[in-house]
Amino acid sequence: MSQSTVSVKTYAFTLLTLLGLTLLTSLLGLADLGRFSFVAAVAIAAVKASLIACFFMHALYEAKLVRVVMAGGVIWFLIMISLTLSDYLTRGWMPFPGK
Amino acid sequence: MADPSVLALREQFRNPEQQRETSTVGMWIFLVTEVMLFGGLFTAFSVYRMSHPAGFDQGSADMEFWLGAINTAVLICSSFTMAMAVHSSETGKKSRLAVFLLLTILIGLVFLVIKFTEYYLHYHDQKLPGILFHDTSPDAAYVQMFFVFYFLMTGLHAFHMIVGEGVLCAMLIRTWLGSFSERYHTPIELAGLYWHFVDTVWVFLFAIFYIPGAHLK
Amino acid sequence: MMPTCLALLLQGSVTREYNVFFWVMVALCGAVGTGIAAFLVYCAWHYRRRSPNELPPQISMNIPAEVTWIAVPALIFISMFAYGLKMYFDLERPPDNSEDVYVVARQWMWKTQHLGGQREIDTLHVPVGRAIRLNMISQDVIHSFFIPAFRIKQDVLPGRYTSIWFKAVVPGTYHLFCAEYCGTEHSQMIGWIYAMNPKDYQIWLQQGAAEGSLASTGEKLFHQFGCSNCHHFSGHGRGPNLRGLYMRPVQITTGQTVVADETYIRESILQSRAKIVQGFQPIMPTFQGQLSEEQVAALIAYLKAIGPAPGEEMPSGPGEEMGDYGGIRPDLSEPVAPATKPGAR
Amino acid sequence: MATISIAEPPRPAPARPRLNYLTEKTGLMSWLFTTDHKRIGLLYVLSITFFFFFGGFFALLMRLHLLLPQGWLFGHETYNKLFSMHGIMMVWFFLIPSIPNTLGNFVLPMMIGAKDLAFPKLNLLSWYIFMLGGLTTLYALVRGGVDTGWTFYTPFSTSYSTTFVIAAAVGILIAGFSSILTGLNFIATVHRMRAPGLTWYRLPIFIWSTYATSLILVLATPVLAITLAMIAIERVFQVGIFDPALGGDPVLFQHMFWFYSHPAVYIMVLPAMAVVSEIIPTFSRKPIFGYKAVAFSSMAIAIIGFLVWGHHMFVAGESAYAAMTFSLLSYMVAIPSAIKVFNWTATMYKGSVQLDTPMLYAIGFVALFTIGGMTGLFLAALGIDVHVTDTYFVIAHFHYIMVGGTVMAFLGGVHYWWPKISGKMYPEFLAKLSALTVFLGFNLTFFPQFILGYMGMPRRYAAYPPEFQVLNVLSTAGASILGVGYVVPLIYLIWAWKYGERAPDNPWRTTGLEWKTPSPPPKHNFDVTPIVTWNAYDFEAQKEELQLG
Repeated sequence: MSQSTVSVKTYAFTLLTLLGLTLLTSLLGLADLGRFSFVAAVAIAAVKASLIACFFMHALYEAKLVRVVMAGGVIWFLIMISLTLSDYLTRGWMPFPGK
Repeated sequence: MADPSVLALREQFRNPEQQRETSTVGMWIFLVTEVMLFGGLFTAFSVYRMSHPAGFDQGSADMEFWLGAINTAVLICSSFTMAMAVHSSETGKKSRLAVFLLLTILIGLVFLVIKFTEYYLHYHDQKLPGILFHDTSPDAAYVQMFFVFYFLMTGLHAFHMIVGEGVLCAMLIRTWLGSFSERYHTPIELAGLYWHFVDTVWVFLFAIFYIPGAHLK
Repeated sequence: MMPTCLALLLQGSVTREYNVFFWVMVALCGAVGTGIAAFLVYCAWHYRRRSPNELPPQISMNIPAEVTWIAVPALIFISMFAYGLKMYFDLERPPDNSEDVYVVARQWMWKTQHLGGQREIDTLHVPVGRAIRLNMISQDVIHSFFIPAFRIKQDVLPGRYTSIWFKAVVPGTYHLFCAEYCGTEHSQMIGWIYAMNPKDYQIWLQQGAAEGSLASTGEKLFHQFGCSNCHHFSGHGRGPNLRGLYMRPVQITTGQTVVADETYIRESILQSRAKIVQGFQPIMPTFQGQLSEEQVAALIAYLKAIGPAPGEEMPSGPGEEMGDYGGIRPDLSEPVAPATKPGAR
Repeated sequence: MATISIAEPPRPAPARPRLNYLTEKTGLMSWLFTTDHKRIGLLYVLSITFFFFFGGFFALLMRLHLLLPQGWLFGHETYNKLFSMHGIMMVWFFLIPSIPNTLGNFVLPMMIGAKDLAFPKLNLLSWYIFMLGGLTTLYALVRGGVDTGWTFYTPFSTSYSTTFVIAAAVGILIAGFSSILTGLNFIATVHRMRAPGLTWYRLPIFIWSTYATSLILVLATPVLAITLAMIAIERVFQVGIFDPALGGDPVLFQHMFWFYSHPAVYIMVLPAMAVVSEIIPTFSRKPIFGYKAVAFSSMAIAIIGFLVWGHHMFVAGESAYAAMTFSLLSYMVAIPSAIKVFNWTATMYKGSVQLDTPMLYAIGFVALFTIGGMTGLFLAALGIDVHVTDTYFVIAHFHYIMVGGTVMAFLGGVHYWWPKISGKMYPEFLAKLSALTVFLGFNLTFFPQFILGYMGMPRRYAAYPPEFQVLNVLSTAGASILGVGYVVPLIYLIWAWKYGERAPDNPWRTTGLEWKTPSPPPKHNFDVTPIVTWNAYDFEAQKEELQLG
């Protein structure tokens, strides 16, 4: 694989986008969004993370197996966090106390 | 000297292509284990944040917001230089590879320096949970919980950064010894994957620690 | 050993239903298990290798067979799940007329408090035929309140009330165990449940020299610790009006609405700034360390005793004995006489 | 590389014995720094045998103590340390590495026609990390042991236990990384190192199940590492992560612990299913019934196994809706196990069954695993679990799966591949006798515990009410028979290693690439990488080669 998988131009473009997003999320942080500031921050972070993965880590250009491994990692984290939170979110839904 | 790519072929692989692909798959699986490692902390953090939002916002307000923002930009730049290092290893430019590796190491050190100044500032404001913690706000207990997770997660991240610095130094030495070429540069790619992953983790840490309470400052 | 097994079959209201479901499952699984074991032995014998070079027919796929032994177990499992769920909800939803008992667990002993004020260590006297609802909390590690005869078990957590209910059917003494490992003397943290006929229970009540019902103890504490300075029943004190607070949805400053169950009341007493009611200042001092778990339980019993949530019709059963709610403060000094209406569900 | 002199005509090599992986290099250094997957497999066999008998000895001491209702052998403190160390030793230092790291390491590369695992040095590193973890836990044991149980529930483990919790937690954390490395190695190997022509549907079921196990190893173990790290940090810095006074929640620890520990029980049982899925077709001389169903049910167990951990916490204070979800999902995960059991029995139907020792262990596994699995159905039903959780019913349930299942399958696998590992045959009659002893001793030990659990005897009790004594005495009697049943194979296998009769390359005359190498195999398994054109367990295609029919 003598020629490079990703051109320098793409790297530079990704860098600028990431720095822009960092600025955006910082400004959003300073503006008081109340309850949504946490959700917005994580959403923007997710976008930045996927940018890094796709371009810097060549995820778009790798074999299908690597993409499956990446997806597996994300899905398993989501399984853990969603089922754990499902216990905490559904507490108190029962008409009687304590459950 | 024989072509480095043939020499480096491990005997259990049939051809260099199979060796490169297997190593990449192995690295990505390792990164998945790191996702689950940090994932456990993110899960615990989100459970406590959900049950004590006020305390965690108060804790987030005590963070050095601008230092965090600068650190994020610094780490993204180090990711960029690392990507350029991988690019130059692919195109066989050894000198440029060494320069970008050196740049990545230095920017990484800048990140660590900023990080430890932040830790010192928290020590100065008596915000070390368990050791020296003083807080007068109504929900001091939950602010302490916030700082427990702050030190746990950013500490683990800093540890990964230090390991990353070591790996990059090793890569720099091997590059200087000339063991990489256009056809064999897998270790550089794997080091790149690891470094970008550590940067991704920091992106999320910045989002959950610094941003939610920034408007309360 | 046999009599205790038989005795096990009848005691708790849940027990009979539990045993039927348990033994139906044993029969079902036993049949499938022995069927498979028998088939294994049959195949091992009937299809034993006749000659060293024997090559049997290489059949290796039968879609209908596969589908049946996926679908049939799935259906059986769903029905097991459904019935298990029904029993679980019966176990978790206490009947309306259940009588509260406060249990405080600490390393290696159980402390139970009746509404009538009686306090017991490692024992619990209950009348037969009355639904008893246990409000339990731990002072240190996780314990678990387990009465095998009544088929009930519930972990007792530090920092949070957990509850379960039971109703004794047959008078007798039954084991009480701690089922969650809690340290060196975990196996000594055991006790006895005395299910008594209502008459014997009355005699036992009189003997217990209780210094007043739990609610009255709570009332004394309410005044002693100055709660009444801010929480007036007329409704315009510095603190929220606590009349009829129990199980009422409360809007707190962060915008969430929380149901005021025992855990909320306890948390508001001990970590008072955790959940501030909408429209009030966080000025309440924390009582962490000043009040023991038993005193907090007494305060909660008092708050529950001074009235159901306004607008809700008066509950039948013990509600009447709690005194009249027409705005005058109920007199709680004499011990509460439990409802002796026969057949109270 | 030996230089070949051109002048000398290539004479046929003299009939000196071929060098195999055991004789190729000798000496301690060649073992301690080997990167040969077969040798690393043997290193693991030695380590886990040591830990198994250590843990087993503790179990025997506990059973002796429980002969009398008030106990007589130990104080309660020591008894608590015994069951904690028994749990820790058996779970992390025997059951989890027992089949993947020993038989898996040995046989997996040979089954897929590879010279070695994808990352041989990583494989050796995994063994060293395992031993480091083991020694750290042994240090904790020697200094005074740990009394929190293998579950480390907070707040007892973090703020009330006065024993060596940090040392034990760090020891297990280190051993966890050895599992991660092995899992990573297996996944990369199975994906990238298969012989040409060996598609996924031609792989033996052993590879499918070991691959599924590796998925769990890689995805679940890091969460254990971070949870135990939080316990250690909370004890060192006295800052309450799970302490209610600081707003922490002890139930959250249980969530994070069981997120790992339930998939961990599938890490323990899936490799056992893998071994049994090899043994039954071989000794029935028939392909496994419903190949795709069995293969996909291994993957289904691995995946759904991650969604069910809440059934350990039905009474621990989780919300009723969460309990309902976890109960339903627990029944879903039971279906693939049912599929496997039915397919194993169907494999034997109309086969040509030879009851050698491995087959005895395999049939024992299927019978006992069925009982273990079905008692799991009891525990998944919310109504029933409330009464029997945290009692001896649960102890019996998971011992039926761990001891009745995984240990039986491990012994079956060791006997099945013993000719390939050592090049010698084990004594058949003595092996059958010890298999029978293990089966009887096991049932006598653990079946009474189902009744004890139903009657309400809680687990982890150093003393119990007198009416449970008769069943406890039966259980202790069973435990001593079981102990004998385990020691006998150790003795005759060591004897057979040296004095056993030489084993042919394919003693069971079965399919499978690992049987196409000489036994014991050379260092690189295959002189020329085989081209695979036949399906797994295809006796028909290899009829001539195996002189069958």
